[in-house]
Amino acid sequence: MATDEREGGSDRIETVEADDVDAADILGSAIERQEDPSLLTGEAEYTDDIQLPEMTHMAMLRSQYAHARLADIDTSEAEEMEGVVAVFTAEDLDVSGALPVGWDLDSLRNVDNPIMVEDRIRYQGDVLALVVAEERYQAHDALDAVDVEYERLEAVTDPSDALAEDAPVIHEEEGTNEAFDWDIGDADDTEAALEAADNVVELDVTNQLLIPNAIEPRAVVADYDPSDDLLDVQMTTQNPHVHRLLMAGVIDHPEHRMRVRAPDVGGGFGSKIHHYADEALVSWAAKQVERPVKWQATRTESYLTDAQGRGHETHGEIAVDDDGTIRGLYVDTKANLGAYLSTFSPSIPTYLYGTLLSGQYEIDNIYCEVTGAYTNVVPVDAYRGAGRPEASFIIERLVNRAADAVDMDPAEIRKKNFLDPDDFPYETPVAMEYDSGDYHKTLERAMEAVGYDEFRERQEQAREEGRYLGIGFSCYIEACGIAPSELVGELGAGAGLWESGLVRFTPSGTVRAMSGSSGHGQGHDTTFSQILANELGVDYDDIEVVEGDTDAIPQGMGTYGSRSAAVGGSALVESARKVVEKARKIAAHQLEADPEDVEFEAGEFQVAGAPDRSTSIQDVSLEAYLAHDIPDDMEPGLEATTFYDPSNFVFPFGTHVAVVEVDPDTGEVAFEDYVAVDDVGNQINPKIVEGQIHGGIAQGVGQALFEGAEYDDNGQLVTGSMQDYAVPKSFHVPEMETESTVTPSPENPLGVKGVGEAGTIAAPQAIVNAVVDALEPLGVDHIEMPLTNERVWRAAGGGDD
Amino acid sequence: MERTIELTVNGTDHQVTVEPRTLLIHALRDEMGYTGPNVGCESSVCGACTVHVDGEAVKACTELAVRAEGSEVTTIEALGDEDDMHPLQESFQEEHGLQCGYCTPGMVMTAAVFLEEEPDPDRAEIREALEGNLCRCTGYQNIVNAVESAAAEMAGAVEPATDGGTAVEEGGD
Amino acid sequence: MYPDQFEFHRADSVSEAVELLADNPDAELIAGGHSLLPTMKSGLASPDALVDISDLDGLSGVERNGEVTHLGAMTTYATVADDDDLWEDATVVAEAASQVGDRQVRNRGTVGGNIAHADPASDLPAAMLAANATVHVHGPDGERSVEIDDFFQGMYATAAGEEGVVTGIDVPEEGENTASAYVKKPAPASGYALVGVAARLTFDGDEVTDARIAANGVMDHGTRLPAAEDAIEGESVDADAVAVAGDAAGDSLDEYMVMEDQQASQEFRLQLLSAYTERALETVGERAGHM
Amino acid sequence: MEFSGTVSIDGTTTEEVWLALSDPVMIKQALPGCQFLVECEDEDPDFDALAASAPEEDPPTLPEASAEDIAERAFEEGGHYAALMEISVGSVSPSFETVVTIEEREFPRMHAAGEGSASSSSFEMSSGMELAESEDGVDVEWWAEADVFGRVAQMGQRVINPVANRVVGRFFDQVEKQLQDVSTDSESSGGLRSRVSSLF
Repeated sequence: MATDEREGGSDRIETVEADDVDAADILGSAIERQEDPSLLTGEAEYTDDIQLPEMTHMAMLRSQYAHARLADIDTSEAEEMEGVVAVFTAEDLDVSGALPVGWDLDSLRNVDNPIMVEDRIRYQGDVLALVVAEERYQAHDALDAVDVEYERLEAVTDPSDALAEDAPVIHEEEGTNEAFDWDIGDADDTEAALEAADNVVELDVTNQLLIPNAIEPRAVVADYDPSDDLLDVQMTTQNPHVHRLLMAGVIDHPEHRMRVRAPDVGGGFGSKIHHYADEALVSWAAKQVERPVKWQATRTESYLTDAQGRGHETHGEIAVDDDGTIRGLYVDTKANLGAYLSTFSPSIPTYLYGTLLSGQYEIDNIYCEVTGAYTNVVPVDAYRGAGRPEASFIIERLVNRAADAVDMDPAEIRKKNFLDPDDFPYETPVAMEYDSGDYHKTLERAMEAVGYDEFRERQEQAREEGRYLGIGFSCYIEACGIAPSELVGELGAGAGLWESGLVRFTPSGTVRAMSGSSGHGQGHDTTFSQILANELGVDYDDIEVVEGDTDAIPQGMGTYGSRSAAVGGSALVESARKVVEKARKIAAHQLEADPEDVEFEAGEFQVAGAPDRSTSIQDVSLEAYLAHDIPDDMEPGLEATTFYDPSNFVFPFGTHVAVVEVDPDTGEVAFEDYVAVDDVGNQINPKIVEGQIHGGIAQGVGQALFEGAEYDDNGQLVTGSMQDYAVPKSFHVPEMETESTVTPSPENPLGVKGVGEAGTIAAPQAIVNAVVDALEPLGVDHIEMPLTNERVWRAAGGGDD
Repeated sequence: MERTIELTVNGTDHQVTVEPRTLLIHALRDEMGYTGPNVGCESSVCGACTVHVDGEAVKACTELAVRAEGSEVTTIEALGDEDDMHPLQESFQEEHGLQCGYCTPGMVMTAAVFLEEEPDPDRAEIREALEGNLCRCTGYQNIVNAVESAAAEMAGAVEPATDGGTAVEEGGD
Repeated sequence: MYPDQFEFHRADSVSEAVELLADNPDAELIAGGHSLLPTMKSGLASPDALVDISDLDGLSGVERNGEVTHLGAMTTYATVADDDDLWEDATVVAEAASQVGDRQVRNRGTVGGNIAHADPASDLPAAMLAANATVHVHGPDGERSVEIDDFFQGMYATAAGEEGVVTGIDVPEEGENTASAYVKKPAPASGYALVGVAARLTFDGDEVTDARIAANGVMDHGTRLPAAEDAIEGESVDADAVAVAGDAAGDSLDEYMVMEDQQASQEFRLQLLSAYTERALETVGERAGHM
Repeated sequence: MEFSGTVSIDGTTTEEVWLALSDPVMIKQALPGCQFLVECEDEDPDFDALAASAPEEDPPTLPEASAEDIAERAFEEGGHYAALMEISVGSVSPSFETVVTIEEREFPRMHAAGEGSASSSSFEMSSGMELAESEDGVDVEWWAEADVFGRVAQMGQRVINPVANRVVGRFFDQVEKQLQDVSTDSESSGGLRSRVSSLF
């Protein structure tokens, strides 16, 4: 794939050092990340870097088959091997050992999800035995000495095959592989709309299974102190408190005697949200051997166990009148859930998917049905985007097909059906209330950046020369910061989706803040410090943000679903404001003024109209802790905690445009241009926003062109290493031109929306639309992802079938 | 089976006892405490384990420690420290060329020798040079920017490399 | 993952390496290690012993002997790819070496290890076939030379046999009227060749008088493409002749043994073979034009 | 993975081919990497014992062997056969302990199923063939279906197909070669054919 040598982005955002930023500008400045020096010098500590005295190493034996009965297992030889401390099988487990699912649906058939297999193997990642040994290599040696007898069963890997009548049943007690049957929208109205419309365009698409591929594999170090029954777990987690809660139940350990910490975490993309058997087993094993135990997944093990994403087979129908007005949308999806329910898996193909099907459009009638299916693949759960990319993909592909059907330009049909800025808040037929947006603006900016009219001329000319250029639009919408807790509870969530933030002044006037968010590369220390410096008027360098420690932080829900800024950031804002309010009272007391007359700006309290009567928040902090002279009814100290529960989701949006050239002889796709115009609301740190967009796009490019977890008919993962599963490399990803517009969200005090997943949601359909557009003269109307060279070549007429 | 080997890491002589099968990356991380280079894939693809062996970028997961006997190994720890970073480390920070940081030590070490060999690369050459280092966070663009701007910075620097030695190898830990 | 235990021998001479291999049928030779170690780490290979030849003097380096360039077996891809003279003398070999794996792999992997391993999807076999190289093998019966056309025998199987050590490769200098090229379609994940085509053409004026064209990734070993060679010989490298040669590329192959995996079907591999044969010939044609 | 093909052998008869393909010794010789192939009692034989007792040298096959000897040792429907298969692919050379069961054997059709396991990997196969007279001799129509499990399936994707192709390809090359020998011998002596025919 050719990468041109154009500068990346016409307006590259320059970073600045915090010292060079005026306090008033701290929010919105592209400050260099404070996280970076330790990451850049090897000083950072990831889980596998942790060394504890007497530490042992653990390895897990997984299944040779995706579906089998475990007839017999003999660990005697392994137990005798050099360095082996202990070998355990399900027989040794003395705890409940069943992984819970954190989201219920009315029709959900919940199934037992044991941390070690007693009898029935349902996917290759199932754990059959574990070995604890003195050294890593010894633990892995011993796995080969475990003798396992299997009775292989027929396997099924696709949801539609699993739902067929003659499919092997994975959870026999259920008698069916149907995990749930869910719908949203109005079936009758939608059917009527489809019947009444001038045209109905249909499309069947597969949204393939993807492997998240955080470059750091999952890892755990567990240390148990029997003298006070304390279990200290350090692990690769996006949400330590959630892991502590769930694991406490799985291994029957009191939650208050358990500490879960996230050291530096090397990426997550969803895969480190879920509670896996692995961390429960490491923790349990540490209690058994009463020595620290470390485990890090091998990459193949990650591929066999990290919850995968997507896995949809979807039939879509869009009703469009001849003038381009979209009348209705019908979507029927079969969703692959894998062998068991992962932590949040029931919510992904339902509430995070069906509710986004209105896209950026005014569509009066939408109906969506989703059938979840158990299969013999690894459990499927949230992966960057989680439900929203699937929704965006089917809409944006269908809109393109609708444009073809009525012979309209793909940009024009979008504009015709966009919601207008004054339509907000807008309630969709699929239960969402969009907060704010200006969809025309991002599309127009993108068209301008890409030179749309000029491109169409160039395309025409190229076609005459036998070259195939194409352009693809993706006008996406995202929903971040899933909320409020009461609503998600009604929808089936087993958790609240608030976030906690604690802001604590020290007596000397510096700030230590605790957030229940748990970053793993997003730069929370930097952005949260910016937020607090702005709110408190304290020097950026005098603020320390603490995340990822259940002992230090009140409670937390963690980082996923692009929620950290909108929810975690807002919690800190609210706490900062509480602190300021308390400080204002102390300041007023000290300045002998009415609190209402005391103004706060840039860290200074000042009596209105009396500039000489002022004090700093640092001085107030000292007073608060001295408590010699504070208001009578006030407790000493200066800190506040907030459990911020948002009133609604926030809805980032934007337009991405891909321009490609396709070689029909080889199926090769070369990027000519990639333009992204995103609106993620207010931006705390534009450089970090840009980085999130870039990374998201790269993963979208991966899905569109390269990636896919492939299983054979027996459920064997055949893309079992990085030699076989194509994580995009440096030259696979195009130079990206990123721009943004800013439409603040009215839903939170920062006016932010969320940016973590936008690129991944936006990119795939921009690229597929572009390739299909390029090959339109050859009669191509759809190609399944990933658009491998062979698929593109076949679609363009190559090959026999 | 085990044997004791001698090698120099970041300027320090080490004597370490390993099995013949012990991979260099595990000897560095587990036996000698150099946890800067990371293990990401084991299949010689991701490059998170990249270190310099006798001045060349090498995937330490695809080398046996016993074969590194007598070698000079340099890890990210020697490239620069937090108060005195290498131009590449500085440019990675300035250009936001890292997010989670797990691939970064390997990425920077590959880039460091690349810039010695090719002080004035274009963007396509940088992308080719980093083929053996996967990053899942950044989408590479800011990494390319970082290498590009470090190249400019290093070209303008007053200290030329002397007698074939490199700034990289002169670090110490 | 983690390799199984093995004994480690560092050979002091080629003869010692040959003896060690002969004495221990489950021993493997390790050169750069970039083919062997990944299979050992994944648990697929578990040799009882490794015989390391990386320290042997005289096995590495590039030497020019008249019209032949001798590549010591332990010469790294990077050394070959960075050798400006080789880009002149045997472009196809330098170009193929520059496309193996990535920078780090090229710094360690060796040309001898590459062809001895005989991975069907690696880059050097076709380049060596096109360059008409000669392989030096030291075996239990002493030293011998093997013409490259007789060297590759199957997947991971060569005329060096289990007990032979490849000590070096002679690459003849391309004459004044000869030009060559290597072009490759890498698999996106592994970087190995889905298809790689090496071509070396000798011209008399515009006319191709001799063609050596070979492919990687298509068959179970690097393979000459005689039908494409026949098609281009006697022609000039124009669009028509290139298209005919591209079409013919797969004709001489046993279709049954064409590789197939989830990356590319047999049918698509043959299509890529045609397209990349064309690209290789076009590139050689362009290069010849500048002579 | 599925494979199929037709092998044509000129100048021979279906009966001769049937007999040859019924001979475990000949099959053993045709299978690349096959260390031994012997009949066993059940589907769970002791491979160490079988390896120890396997004959050092193979008895003669057609055309040297007598038709009666071959008929004596021929595959039987319902019979189980144990084989040790070393599939060598460069440095990778797992030994698969394989048990094959003859599911159907009725002239001119045979169907066998088997499975083999090596350290952390295993395979299952099902294969069959049918003989048909052709103008010049005999067509052997064959098919095979193989599934691979475990480490080889995950890590060795890139080589499985070519290796399987090679095993199958070499097997039929070898069978064809041996059958050509048989037919050549029949033509020259004329004796074998009648001896074979008399067995049917």
